[in-house]
Amino acid sequence: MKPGIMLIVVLLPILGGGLLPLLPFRSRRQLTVYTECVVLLNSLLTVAMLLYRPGEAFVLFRYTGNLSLSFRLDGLGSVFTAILALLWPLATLYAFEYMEGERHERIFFMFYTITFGVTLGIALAEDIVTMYCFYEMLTLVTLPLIMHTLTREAVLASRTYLYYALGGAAFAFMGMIFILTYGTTPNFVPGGVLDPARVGEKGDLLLLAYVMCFLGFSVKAAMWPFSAWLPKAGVAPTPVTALLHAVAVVKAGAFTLMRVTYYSFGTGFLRGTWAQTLLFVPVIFTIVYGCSRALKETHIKRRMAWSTVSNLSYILFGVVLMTPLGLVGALSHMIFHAVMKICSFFCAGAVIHQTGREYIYQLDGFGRKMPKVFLCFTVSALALMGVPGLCGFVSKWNLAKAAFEQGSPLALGGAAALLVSALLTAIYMLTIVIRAFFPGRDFDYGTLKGIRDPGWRMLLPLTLFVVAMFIFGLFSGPVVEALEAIAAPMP
Amino acid sequence: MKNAWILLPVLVPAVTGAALAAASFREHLAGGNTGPGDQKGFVPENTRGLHALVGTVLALSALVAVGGAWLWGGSLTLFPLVDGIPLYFQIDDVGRLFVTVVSLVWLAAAVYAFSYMEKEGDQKRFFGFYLLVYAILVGQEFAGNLLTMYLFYELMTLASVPLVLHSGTREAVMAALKYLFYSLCGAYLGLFGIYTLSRFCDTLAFQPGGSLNPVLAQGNRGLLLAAMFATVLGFGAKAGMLPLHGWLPTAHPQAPSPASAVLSGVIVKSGVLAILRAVYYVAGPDLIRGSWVQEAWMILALATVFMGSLLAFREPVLKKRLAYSTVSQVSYILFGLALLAPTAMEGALLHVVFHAVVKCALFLSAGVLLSKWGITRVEELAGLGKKQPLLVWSYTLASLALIGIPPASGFVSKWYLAQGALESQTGVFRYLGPAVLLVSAFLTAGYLLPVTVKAFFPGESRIPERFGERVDMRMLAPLAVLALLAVLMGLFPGPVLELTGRIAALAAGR
Amino acid sequence: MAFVQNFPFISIVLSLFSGPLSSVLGGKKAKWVNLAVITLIGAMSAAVLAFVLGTGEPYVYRMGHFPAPWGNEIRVGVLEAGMALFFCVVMLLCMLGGERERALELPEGKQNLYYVMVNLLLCSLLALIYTNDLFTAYVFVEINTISACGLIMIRQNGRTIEAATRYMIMSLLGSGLLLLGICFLYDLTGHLLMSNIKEQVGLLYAAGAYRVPLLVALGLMSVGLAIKSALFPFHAWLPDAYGYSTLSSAAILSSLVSKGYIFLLVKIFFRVVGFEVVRESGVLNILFVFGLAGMIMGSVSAIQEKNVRRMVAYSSVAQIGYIYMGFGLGSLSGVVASVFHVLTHAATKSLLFISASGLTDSSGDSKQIADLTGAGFRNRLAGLAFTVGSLSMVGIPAFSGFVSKLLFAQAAVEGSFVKMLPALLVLAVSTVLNALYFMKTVITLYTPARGERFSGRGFCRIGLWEQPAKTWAMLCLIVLNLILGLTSEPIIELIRDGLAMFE
Amino acid sequence: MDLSNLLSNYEEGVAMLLFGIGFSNLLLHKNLIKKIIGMNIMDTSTYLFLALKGYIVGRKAPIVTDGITSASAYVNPIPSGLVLTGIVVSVSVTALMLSLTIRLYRRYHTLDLDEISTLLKKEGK
Repeated sequence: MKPGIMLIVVLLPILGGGLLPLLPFRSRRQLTVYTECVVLLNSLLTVAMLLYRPGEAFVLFRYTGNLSLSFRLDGLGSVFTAILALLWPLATLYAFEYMEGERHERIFFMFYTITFGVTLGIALAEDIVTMYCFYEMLTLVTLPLIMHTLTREAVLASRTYLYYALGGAAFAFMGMIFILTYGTTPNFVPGGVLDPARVGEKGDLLLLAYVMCFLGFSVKAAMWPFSAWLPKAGVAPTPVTALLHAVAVVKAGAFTLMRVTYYSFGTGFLRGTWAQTLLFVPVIFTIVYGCSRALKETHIKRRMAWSTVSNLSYILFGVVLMTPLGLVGALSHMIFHAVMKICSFFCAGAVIHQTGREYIYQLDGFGRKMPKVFLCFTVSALALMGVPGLCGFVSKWNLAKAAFEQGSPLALGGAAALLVSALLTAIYMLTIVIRAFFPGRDFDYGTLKGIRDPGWRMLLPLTLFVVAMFIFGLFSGPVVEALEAIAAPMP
Repeated sequence: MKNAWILLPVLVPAVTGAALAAASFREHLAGGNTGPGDQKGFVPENTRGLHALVGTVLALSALVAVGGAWLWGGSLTLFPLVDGIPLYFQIDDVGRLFVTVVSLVWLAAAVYAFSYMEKEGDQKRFFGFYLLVYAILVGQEFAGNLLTMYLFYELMTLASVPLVLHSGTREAVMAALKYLFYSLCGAYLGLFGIYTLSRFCDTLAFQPGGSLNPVLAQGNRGLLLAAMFATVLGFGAKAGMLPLHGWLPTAHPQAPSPASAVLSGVIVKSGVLAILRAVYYVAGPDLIRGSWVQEAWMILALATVFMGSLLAFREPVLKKRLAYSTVSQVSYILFGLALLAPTAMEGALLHVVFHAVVKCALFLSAGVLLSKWGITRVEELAGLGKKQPLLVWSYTLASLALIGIPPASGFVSKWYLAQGALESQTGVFRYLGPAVLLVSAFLTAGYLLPVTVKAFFPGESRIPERFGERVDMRMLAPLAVLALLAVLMGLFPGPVLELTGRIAALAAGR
Repeated sequence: MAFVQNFPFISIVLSLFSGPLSSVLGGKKAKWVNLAVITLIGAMSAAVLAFVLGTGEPYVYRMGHFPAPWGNEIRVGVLEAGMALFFCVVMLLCMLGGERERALELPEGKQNLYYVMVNLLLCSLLALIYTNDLFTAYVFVEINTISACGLIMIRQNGRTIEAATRYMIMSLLGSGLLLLGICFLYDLTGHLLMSNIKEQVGLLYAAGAYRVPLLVALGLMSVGLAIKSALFPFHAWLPDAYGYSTLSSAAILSSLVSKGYIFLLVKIFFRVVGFEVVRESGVLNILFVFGLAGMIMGSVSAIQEKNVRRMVAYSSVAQIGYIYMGFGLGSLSGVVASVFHVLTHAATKSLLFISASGLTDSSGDSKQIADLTGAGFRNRLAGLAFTVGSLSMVGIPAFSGFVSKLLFAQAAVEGSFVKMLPALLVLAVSTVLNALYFMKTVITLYTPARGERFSGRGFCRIGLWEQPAKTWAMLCLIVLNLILGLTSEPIIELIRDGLAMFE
Repeated sequence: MDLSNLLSNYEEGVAMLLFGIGFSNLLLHKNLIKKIIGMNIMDTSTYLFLALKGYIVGRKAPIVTDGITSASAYVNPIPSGLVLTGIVVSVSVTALMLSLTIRLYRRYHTLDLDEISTLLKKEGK
């Protein structure tokens, strides 16, 4: 397959979205149909691209000197691409029902579609410069989505988000510069590109650069102490929070970290250094911290957001293990968490959309009124807890396996932290479930009159996600093997 | 696929149970009132049909499970669950022992429940989850490797929650949550152990004496011991061992009596089973023999034994009292396992059997008192014995068995436990253990017998008329059977002894 | 000698004499003359650039064909021609963008005087770019100052006059130092033509004689020019001057005037003293430190600023800091980065000023950022332009700011360890600060103005073509930004060649 | 260091001294007029310096009289030229400064820049 396809899948949503406000839609229906078509078509193209992989790179154009804007589809990238291609159409479908009656939908769907392309750009970037460019763009195109309601707190949230993201990017930029200067090539090469000759005695300096870079990119991955923006951003419409803040944006952060760690600086150079030790600390801390904050939180979406914070640190934990197994663990959690979290977010969104209730203490007895939604929610809760047979367990298993194989005390501590957070997850997820299904004998269902399940456009994605959770949980073999194949070339 | 029959006793009740639960849920959606129209599938409307269905399914699957376990045995490998470790069933003596006990108790409790639950209402949900839990337990007992066992262990936790909060009152829900979180906390501690073992053992599949890889284990003993301690602690939570015992006295009394009977009688044993499997069949007893883990374990077990009986002694409410006694009794078993000696292990296994039967009987009788006359406290039943001799006698027999008065069954197991303790090379515990057991036996007598005494010798307090009403046979019969069994097994412990001896010799033999 | 080679001289003379000419013309005519002149000069510079690129080597143009050391020379290389062209373009766009404001704000009779000033300014800029004679440079620095001062104060209100005064004082200090420095150099070398001075300095330096006076001279000149181009501690006059003078003045001042001095400084480094000597001397370190301080302090004061024009003005303080930081790195790549940033800043700052005025127009002429709420919806193009400018300043890829940030950072990493870390850290921090105030404004622009505190503010929508001149200016500047951002490679090559030709 | 060096060309010393005085006046004085005076002192000192550089002892001003034509008879003319140019510049600048000062004085009736700034802040424009 021609490499040009990569440019197409990146540009199609961007252009298609950009056209949205210009096209003369006569009805909302046409708008939705058009959007879905664009997204779906692009997903199909992407899947096709994944099946017939374009071998060589596609150079868009050259910046100064050896810096170029170019795409290339490699293992890691295809994982992320696959996640996006599979989740986006569903999320869009969901968004149609959710956004009914919201103001300026066109703008919303425009940026929603554009974001698809930009995120794909991150996934397909061949070198660190391209990735950085799309990373910055992602910040910008998601901003209007967060601001969408244009209420005061939305604006404040978007500001916070912007400051955090751009600030992080500034530091990541420094790390990038070091790669450009001390690396043999800006491209991503398994095992890293650092040129020992150029590094010489400057090892510590480069480690410092790596730490800066890691912290910078980890802002989008909402690692403590840079995690505050994520729950704030929960003011956005749910499709946004779900897709962007549980899948696209934060995963983009994690993805970039994998790139930087495994493909640019190289684990061979980093493993066992003070940088690794240093980075373990915030990661492990975040794993627990996120859960405990989620426990405190009573706003349902913010609770989900905090749980995202902790779950992302699972991924980062896999990353800082800096072993092939660690990468496998990180990747598997990246995939599975995407499914689980988007499902739970959508359930929350369904509740908010149907009833406008946003706080957990308002959910008593919903299990009877919105059974389908809450069954899906229960499944995702169990998956997040890591009940065996659901996908959450598999990724946790892989992470723990990697931790034990790495064997350092901190790694083991991380494994323990995983379990602690699993328990906390159980608490903050199951309390919701129990509330919903067992409000107590004396509960008066009259207060919930007229509440019912949402329409098929919301339920279809949920169902698919639930099925996916079971399938991944029971037959994780092929997936994990594929991931191992990706991680194989790592030293 | 060879030995596919193993799936039958797991799947059939599971499916039926799920269907029942779904049906009850559908009633919920309809807001409780179920017209004849909105019922689909084979789930019957009237309670009689429901009971018939449950009874047959339970009986059949129990038959298949026990019969199959004894006659055919064998192993069955399904798809790999996570990195190459398959969902794997394998039937060995331990499985046989446990599955027999479970099925027995479950059937008895079921018969009892048919009558009992008519007052409670929402029987579909109850029996649905009742079957579900049974299926899961069978799965856990047939499990052939640690991962499979863990899978069923955690599922069992989740599935048994609705049994606890059946009444749906606020307290019940809170109790259920407490139960859930304690067990999950334990489960995750255990999971840590499983992670470790999966790294340092050749396989997670069960084999007597364990499969620890000495090469890998080299230099990692500290880690391994810590992991083992976590495992014991974690799975100990389900068995109500210190320090994670808190849920038990809260949850058991809240559940409807048949549920609490099986909870106390059987489900706590699944914690025991988990520890047994992890220690004796994966890590191997040699790993922790003589280490700080063993000592800590024994200390915890003994402390639990003592504390449990003490609390039971101080507890006026009958069901709570029985719950506390479960706490202490199950720790007998754990102590027996902790000694890591064949005799002691044998005693432990015996106590698994006996305690299951006895405690079930006790809870059932308590249930009768509760549902029939609303009696919760001991003082209220003065003179019952005059009117309800069968009930009180079976209660008495059961308690005698639990106290361990020869020739009742409890005596045998405790004898083995004490002997095992004395034989074992565990220093001070050789004497401390038996002493504590003895003390707690006295305490047991102290908190169980007063019921009998009050029942038969009311003193001058007049006997309420309502004690005269006859009790439904479906309640009394299983009670009586269990009580009788408790005694008989004491008189003729031969077959059981032979089985446990075989297990112990294989697993704990030096 | 090709005819093209006369163009530099011709353009200087042309701009010089178009000044007096437009002083006798009426405002309208003067405007057209001025625009025509700028365009013409731009075209000529383009021709010269093409020519020099063709020959590939600089040439010297003797005025009146007196040989050195008596005659006065013009020296044209790639960089000079390129700069001239760029300055013309930017100036043209600034004049276009500020047209409406000039018509509104300037007293009727004074219109043509404004163009006199602009022409003089252009002339002096060209002279600064082209001249090969140090004393000539000094003279034109003064002319530059005077005309700039005129541009500030021609809009008669207290602020501007005060600003003009402060500006004069500062730049007089600067020029005093510069002059003294030049005198020292003359004393040491006996020459005023840059090339000759350089020979002599080379000899002196080789001989190791007069190290201290040489250092003093260099220091005097650098500090003088730094003061004149509003390096951090000497920026007091800048916010008022940019904030309250008429639009085109602000745009031109911020994007061109200070750049003229900076360019002269580059020439002094390379053509007069020789970069090695400069590097040996500690002067660069001083510039480095002040540059870093400026990067931070400028942004900090910008963050506290409520008035959008002043905010943009303060951000230029930070940007000047960037440029001097680049010099301070003391490597060729550092200078390249700085020169590129000169272009970036010129293109972006003028864009920001013009679009800001477009936004204020749609917000009832209030310059308070708070009142700009929702202005992005009222005046879409201006909103877009301001966004582009802000993104470029923050250094988002695809805009010019990103490239210069990249160049700075790379230069820093190549440089010595001592300077690397502070440079990188400050670069990152100042990026964050830029994001803080620019992005805050952008978000304000796109926050709808609800609630009564916005009612009756004279908000009005401004369509795309209501102010065609401004629209064109903004469009062109946006394009210029994108060109700098996307096709930066040839430009950077050009800068490298130009600096090579300086040697 | 030995002072002989300094003594031998004390004129330069004087020039530098003047420059310093002028510079500090221009920088530090509040009063605008004094600032302007300082500026003039500063410039003048520079011209003095230049002139000194051009002067060669025992030679004449470069004006051709009674037929002496060899350049060796005259002092270096270039500095004088520069001084002339410089004077022109400084005159114009001074004029500009004075005009500014007058405007300011008319508006605010003071010559103190800082006062003016505070007044402006009060005006709030």
